[in-house]
Amino acid sequence: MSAGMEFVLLTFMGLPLLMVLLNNLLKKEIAQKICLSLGIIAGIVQMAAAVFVFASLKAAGQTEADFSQFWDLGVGASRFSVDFFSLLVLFCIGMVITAGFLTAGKTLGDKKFNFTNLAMILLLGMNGIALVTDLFSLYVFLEITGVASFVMISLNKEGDGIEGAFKYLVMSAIATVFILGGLAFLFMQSGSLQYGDVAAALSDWQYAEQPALLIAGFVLVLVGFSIKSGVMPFHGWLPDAYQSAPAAVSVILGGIVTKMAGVYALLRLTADIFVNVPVFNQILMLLAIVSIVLGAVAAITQTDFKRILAYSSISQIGYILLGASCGSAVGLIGAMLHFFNHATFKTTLFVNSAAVEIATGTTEIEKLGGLQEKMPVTGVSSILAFLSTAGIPPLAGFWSKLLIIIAAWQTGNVFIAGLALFASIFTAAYFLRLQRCVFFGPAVEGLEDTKEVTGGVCLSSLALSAITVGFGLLFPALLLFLQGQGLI
Amino acid sequence: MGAMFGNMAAFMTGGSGVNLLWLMVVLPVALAVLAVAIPRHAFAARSACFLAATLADLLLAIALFIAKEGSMLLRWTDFEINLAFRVDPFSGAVLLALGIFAVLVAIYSVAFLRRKEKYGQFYCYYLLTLAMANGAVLADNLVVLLFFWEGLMVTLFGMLLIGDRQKPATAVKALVLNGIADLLLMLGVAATAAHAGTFMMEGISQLPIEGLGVLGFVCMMAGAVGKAGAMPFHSWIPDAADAAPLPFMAILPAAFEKILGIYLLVRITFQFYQMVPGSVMSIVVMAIGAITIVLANSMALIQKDIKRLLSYSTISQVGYMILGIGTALPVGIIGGLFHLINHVMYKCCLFLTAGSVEKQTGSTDMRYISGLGKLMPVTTVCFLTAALSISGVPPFSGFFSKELVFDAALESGMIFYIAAVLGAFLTAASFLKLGHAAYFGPLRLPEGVKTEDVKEVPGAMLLPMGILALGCLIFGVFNALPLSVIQPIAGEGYDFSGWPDNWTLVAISCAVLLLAVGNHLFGYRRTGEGLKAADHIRYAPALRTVYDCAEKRYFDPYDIIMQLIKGFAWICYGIDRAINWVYDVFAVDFVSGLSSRLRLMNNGSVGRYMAWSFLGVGFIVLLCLFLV
Amino acid sequence: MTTFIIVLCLVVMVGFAISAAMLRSMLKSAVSLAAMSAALAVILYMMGAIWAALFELSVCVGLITVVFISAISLTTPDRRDEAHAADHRRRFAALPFILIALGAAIIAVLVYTGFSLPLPGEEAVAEATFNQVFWQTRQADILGQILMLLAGAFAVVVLFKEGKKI
Amino acid sequence: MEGQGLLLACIFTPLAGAFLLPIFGRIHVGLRNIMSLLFVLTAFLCSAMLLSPALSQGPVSVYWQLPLGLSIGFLADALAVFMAATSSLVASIIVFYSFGYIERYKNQNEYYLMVTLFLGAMMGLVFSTNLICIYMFWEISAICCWRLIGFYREEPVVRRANKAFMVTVGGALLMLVGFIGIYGETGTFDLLQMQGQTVANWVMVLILFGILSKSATLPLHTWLPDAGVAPSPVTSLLHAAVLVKIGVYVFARLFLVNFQLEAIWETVVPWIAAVSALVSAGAALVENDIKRIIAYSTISQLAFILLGLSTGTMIGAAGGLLYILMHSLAKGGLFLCAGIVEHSVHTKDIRQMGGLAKRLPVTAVSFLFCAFSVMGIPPFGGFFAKFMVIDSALVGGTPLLAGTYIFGAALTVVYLLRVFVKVFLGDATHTDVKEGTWEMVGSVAILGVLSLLGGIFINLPTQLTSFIVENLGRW
Amino acid sequence: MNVLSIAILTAALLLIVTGLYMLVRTYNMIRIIIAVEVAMKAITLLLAYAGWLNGQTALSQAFVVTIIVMEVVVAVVAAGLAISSFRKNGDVDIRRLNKLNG
Repeated sequence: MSAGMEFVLLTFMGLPLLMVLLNNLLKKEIAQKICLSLGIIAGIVQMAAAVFVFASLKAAGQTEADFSQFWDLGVGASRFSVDFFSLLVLFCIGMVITAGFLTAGKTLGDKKFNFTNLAMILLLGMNGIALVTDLFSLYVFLEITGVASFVMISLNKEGDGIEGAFKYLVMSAIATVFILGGLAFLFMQSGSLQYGDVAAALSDWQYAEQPALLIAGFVLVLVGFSIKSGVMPFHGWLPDAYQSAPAAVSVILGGIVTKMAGVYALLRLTADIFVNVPVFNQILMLLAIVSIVLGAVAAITQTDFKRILAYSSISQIGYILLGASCGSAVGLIGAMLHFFNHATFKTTLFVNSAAVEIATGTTEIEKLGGLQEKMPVTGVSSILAFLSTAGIPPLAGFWSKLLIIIAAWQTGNVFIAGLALFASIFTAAYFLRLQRCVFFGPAVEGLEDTKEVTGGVCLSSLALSAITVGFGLLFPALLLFLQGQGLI
Repeated sequence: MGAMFGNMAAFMTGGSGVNLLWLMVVLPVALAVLAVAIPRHAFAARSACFLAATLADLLLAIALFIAKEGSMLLRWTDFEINLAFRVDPFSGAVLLALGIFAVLVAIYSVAFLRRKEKYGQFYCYYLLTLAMANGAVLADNLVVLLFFWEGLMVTLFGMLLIGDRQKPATAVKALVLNGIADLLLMLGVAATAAHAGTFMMEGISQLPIEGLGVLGFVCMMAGAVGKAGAMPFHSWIPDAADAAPLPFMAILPAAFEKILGIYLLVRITFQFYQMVPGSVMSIVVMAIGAITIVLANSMALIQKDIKRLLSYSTISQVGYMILGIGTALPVGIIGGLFHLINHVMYKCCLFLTAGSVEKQTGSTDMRYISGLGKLMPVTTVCFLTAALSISGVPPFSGFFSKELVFDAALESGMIFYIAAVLGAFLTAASFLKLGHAAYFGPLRLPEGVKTEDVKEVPGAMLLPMGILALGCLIFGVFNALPLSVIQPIAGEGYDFSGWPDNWTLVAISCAVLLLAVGNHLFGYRRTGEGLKAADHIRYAPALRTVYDCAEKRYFDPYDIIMQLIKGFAWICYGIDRAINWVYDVFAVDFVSGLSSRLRLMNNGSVGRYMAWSFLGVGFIVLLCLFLV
Repeated sequence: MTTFIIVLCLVVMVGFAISAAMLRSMLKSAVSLAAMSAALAVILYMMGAIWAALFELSVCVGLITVVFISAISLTTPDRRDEAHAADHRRRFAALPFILIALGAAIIAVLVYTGFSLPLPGEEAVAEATFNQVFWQTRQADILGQILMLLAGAFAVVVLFKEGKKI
Repeated sequence: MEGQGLLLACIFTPLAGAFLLPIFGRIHVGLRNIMSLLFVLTAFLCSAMLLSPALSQGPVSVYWQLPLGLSIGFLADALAVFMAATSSLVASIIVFYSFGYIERYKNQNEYYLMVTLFLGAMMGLVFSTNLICIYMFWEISAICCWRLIGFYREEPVVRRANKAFMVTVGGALLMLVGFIGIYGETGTFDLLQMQGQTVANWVMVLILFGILSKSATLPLHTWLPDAGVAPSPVTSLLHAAVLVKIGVYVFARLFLVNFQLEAIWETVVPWIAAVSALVSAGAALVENDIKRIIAYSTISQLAFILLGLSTGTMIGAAGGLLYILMHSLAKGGLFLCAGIVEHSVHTKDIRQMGGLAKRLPVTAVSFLFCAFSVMGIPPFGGFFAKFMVIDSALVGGTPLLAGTYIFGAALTVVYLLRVFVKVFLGDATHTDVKEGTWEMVGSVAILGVLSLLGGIFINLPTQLTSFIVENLGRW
Repeated sequence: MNVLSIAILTAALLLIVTGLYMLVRTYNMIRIIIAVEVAMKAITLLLAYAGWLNGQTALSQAFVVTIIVMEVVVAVVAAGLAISSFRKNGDVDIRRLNKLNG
């Protein structure tokens, strides 16, 4: 590992921490002014670092790299480690954080300072989730992410933020109980919570001394992470939290946080740990398909922009988990790509909702109308993002969905694959309804002088849309790359 | 590519240089386009062009008639759908007939249409009609036949629209009825081709009427009969009499359509299919003929407008031809064809006389015109000749052809003979009425028309009428002349020229004619008016209701068909709306209902959320116990 | 002896848990929780987890109880809470029965299936001390703890610092 | 091969060019219009120029292999070139017509973008040899269709646009499930690698859902009449040039070129289409909205196309393809005429129209020509197509089917006549009516004349269709 | 038969059930936090026991210590939310937290 790369690796955990310190050490007045720039820098640097590390790994022919943050560690330690997937995820995190900070400028007023602090902690928590290789450390960073997001949701104490945050907190606490309970049971059998050790302990779990404990362990872990990721029927908190969060926070929250806390973890579990536990995958697949269908159906009659997006998230999370639960390489790659795509398009949509909120002061779709002409950038980017969500080619969302469906089909779950694919029609349904009410339909009174939101919001919608389109168009190249890597 | 364009060039020039057969179609079309291209006010130039086209066509037809054979073939598409023309003695004769009538009516039209609007359109459609008719007769390929056959519909529609664009109902009626007939023909052609395995008419001969053949025969026959204007495809003709310019009536329903329809009927029954006398198909065809004769004549009897009366009479005469051909006996076929020639002549002549009356008085309604005989003597003479011919008075041509048909009908079944004789009676009665009312009796003219304005029509109009009237007489006295052309079609060794052999039948026919005269006199005595001479039949106890209904168009097949179609359409519309309901209402309600249920699940209470979660956990645990 | 003390403490824990649930007074619930923590500390001690026991005693019995009590004192002066408390017991009446039934069932199943987790022999016990393990292998957790405390601090800043209303 | 450049230009000129149009629109409106026409015309010219290599040297193709059985492949065989030329020709005329029609409305940039993109999607779909590519262009066309139908932005209009999107996308998704089913069997999405196989019945059902929804056949048809709320050039585009033809084209591509249709479907598909033909024809007789009537007519005529393509006979296949061409020309003309009428009298209810022939002579004649072509009356082009299609039913040995379609054809005559008569004949209801702009009138005249010429010089298109059919190598 | 294992597992399960029961049945935000704490006690117990079982006492102690820190912060944040809610609504009844629904 080259020295440069080692240094760059440290930025993932180091830079945000540095930003937090900077933010608090600077004079308050200065900090108020530049705090958002700090966040943006952190986000962009993180994206750059992810790309750099990826390039270095590729150049060195490695697929992963271990590192420790402060001091060298002993044997059996809980290290940080990056592989391609975590790099992808780190890139997503950087992207969404940047978008969130770009949105924050117009929405947060005097809360920017606290927002920056908390968002940096959140960033650290998420990076930690992406980097750790130990289930217990995973829990620790999960908790950090959780706490930071509770506070961020309730950042705006006048609104419904507290309610959303508290619901999230309660459900999250239950999830924690389940996860830790599961970890305890696993720990009893494996004696360690390193990914590799647990996987080894589970490799022949049916012949273990007490399989019941292992079963209890992975069921509890599964349930815990399902709650965290908001899969049906554990989804109750998710729309409330998304809806009540301040605009900028909901961008980050909806774009990446719950995905990191729940979905990424589940992906890791299926990919690295529960490889030999088909039951885990079967249950996950069932949850996934339920989420896909019901999440989309529930979104159809929602009346709040952000709530629609929340239910849409539930549905899309279902797709990611469906890919993961296939247990095949194609499925996993599909899930990872969908993870990335979902981060892109869902962030776009939340940025759009923020733009609408800034421009009109509401996210109630019944009160909106005909914004396409007044807010062309928002309108077009929301269409692109939604089409990507619905899996309309050639946008990015289609390809990852296709891989997932193919994987599900190839593993013999024909009916589930077909249903998952056809459920896109519900996605199309709520997409069309929202477009009709907000952008596409006739203009409503009172919104005549609405103007496009300029600056960061506009920039981030444009950039994210470009990613969605570009990723979709360049997907064949990606496929060739993956083939070159021998992954598919 | 090159080959394609080469083929196109060949296509446009008719293959190997200029071909007579090809010219029969292309020349009228080209001159039609030319006639329209000439400026509107240059009436003379346009008319000259028009007349030249018909004359050229006649010359070509004569040439072909003399040549008796010839063919050409142009690759049109694969699948044997090629532009194939062939002429044989039969079609040569038909072409000649078409050409003659085309010229005669053209001369008449030029005079008739002088100073009328839209005459250019009429010329154009007329020539196009001629081209299409020629093409249909020349066609040696079923699809080509169908092409020209259906093409006639367009010109028909156009001509009917010339009359009155504000009242397009007749044009629609004609197009719909003809369209249905032609679509049936399309089906018939397809079925016949599938049955025979080829589209080339040359290669289709004496197919048995079974399997697909039944469909092919029936549908093609329907097409032929429909074009000829027999029941039930007839009802547009009387309406057209009101709407279209009169030369149209003379040329299309009276002449071309009859010629074409019967031409095709003969082709079907004796070339394509093997129709045995006494077979089911034969009886069906005869039945159509007989019914048409009786019903159409009954309607003709009560008409009060010359053109309408002539129209119904036209329909009824088709019945004779179909009846004759339907017998499948040589005498019947020859009789039918002979009757066709005669009919075309006298009916053309009758329409032309009616046109003269209309031209001079502005009306053909017998309630307003009467006693024109003194004012228009030549016209009256022409009318009388033609009327005698159509009534079957010896020695006019109609008598001889009718006798042949009677002979064949009697041989095929008494009932058909009775129908034919009844038809003869009604024909005679209606023409007695027409002649009496319009040309004799006290002078009466429509309001605003002065007696001194009503005089004989110009020579250009009299000429065709005279020729046709003369023809009626000549073809009667010298009936060997037409029959020598017709008889070979039915086969070798037939000779029906001269006076009929069966004098009993002649006697009966003459008795029937006398009966008709007696009937007319009886009616005239009762009412004192020639026009109302048939009223005792019209208002006879049982017939009265039937006639009332008929006048209210309860029996108009078009109206019945349209009612049925409308009913069908509403059913379809209902089905369509039901399907639409599934999309617009059911699907939407179902999904939003489901969605609302799911929303109720999230009622905002965190306890509820937890409860759902725990239910989920319980479910997973159960599932796990089941799966492990 | 160890077994006896642990079982005794377990019974105490369950008992206090029930009381935390069923007592109408919030304050008493909080105190019950503290008592639970204390019993847990004893158990941890008996299991050889001395540092953990210490933390449990100091943080959970001490700090958390303080947090609870201050939170309770900040939020209780409301009459409606008493009204809610009225049906409190009714809502929790089923709890002891459920627990007894469930406990009996679990014990029965475990005994019936001969469930047993043997304690390791001396040789299997890892020699590493808490210090070594904690500082040498759990660096990520330590970083996490720091971050968590930071997050807590910011949370306090955001959530508590709103003196205008009070 | 030198044709590859042409092929790529044919596809990507409209696809990529579409996105430049809003930029041109900011510079100058006229420039944008001209460029839009230019892009579409480029597609037409390129496809016309591909005709010669496709006919003489065998198909031109561009191909990149991707993993997972995916590929990016474009193949210009005679069938594809025929379809491409047909749609781009009609689309060019429609774009030309739009110059006059659309100039008074808002959102013109989007309009031209979507129209051009629409055609680009059609070009892409026509030449694609990969199921996923076909699906991709299929969906792009659905998006364009959605935006274009909702062009007027009013609530009911947008609802109908949504309906169209939902139905077609729903069908397409089912079709994609079918495609994945094929993939499950063969391990590839590449059509070139699965020549001559049969598909399982359930896959067939799923694919039919897609095709029938796009080609608006019963019972997935009701979005098409509802789509009549769009501007007339758009409906014309949907009905004539692009959208509904996609379905039948894909049917031809899959089941004439690639897969072997199982015997049962040679009965089932024509019968579904027959019911569709009758029901929609009946509905057309009852409707009073001129565009809805013509839309129902499209549904009815699509059934004829499907009949031809599905009977498994050579003449049927050739007739079906010919029908696509003739119907495109004629139906395009009908809708454009309806657009002129609608612009002139500001209503779509035929009961409130009458006697327009005097005021709109060119439109009336063009309408009549196109109507005759749709009715299948010679010498207009529709006649041959209709005859061949019906003949195929008899060749296939199903006279009852042929009879049903003849009935459908008779209904066609009746309802189109009804429209013509009510709108153009009878008593004049409007006195201040003017013909449309010269672009509009010129466009309809071109289509009317093409309908006529198509019938007279039927040898050209039929030779092409026969060439296509003969080279399928199945008869 | 091992009394200790049975007793600890049973007690842990009972504690978790108690905590969850409390969570579902109570209307008081503070009591919800207490309920979470109760359940967390059980988790702590289980983790410690797991470490004891497989001889990884040191590791399990590290876990427990970390968990305790986490627990405290979560409790503080939860209390903060409860107090904020109290300031806003005047009580800590979660039945009032139902504005977000659907």
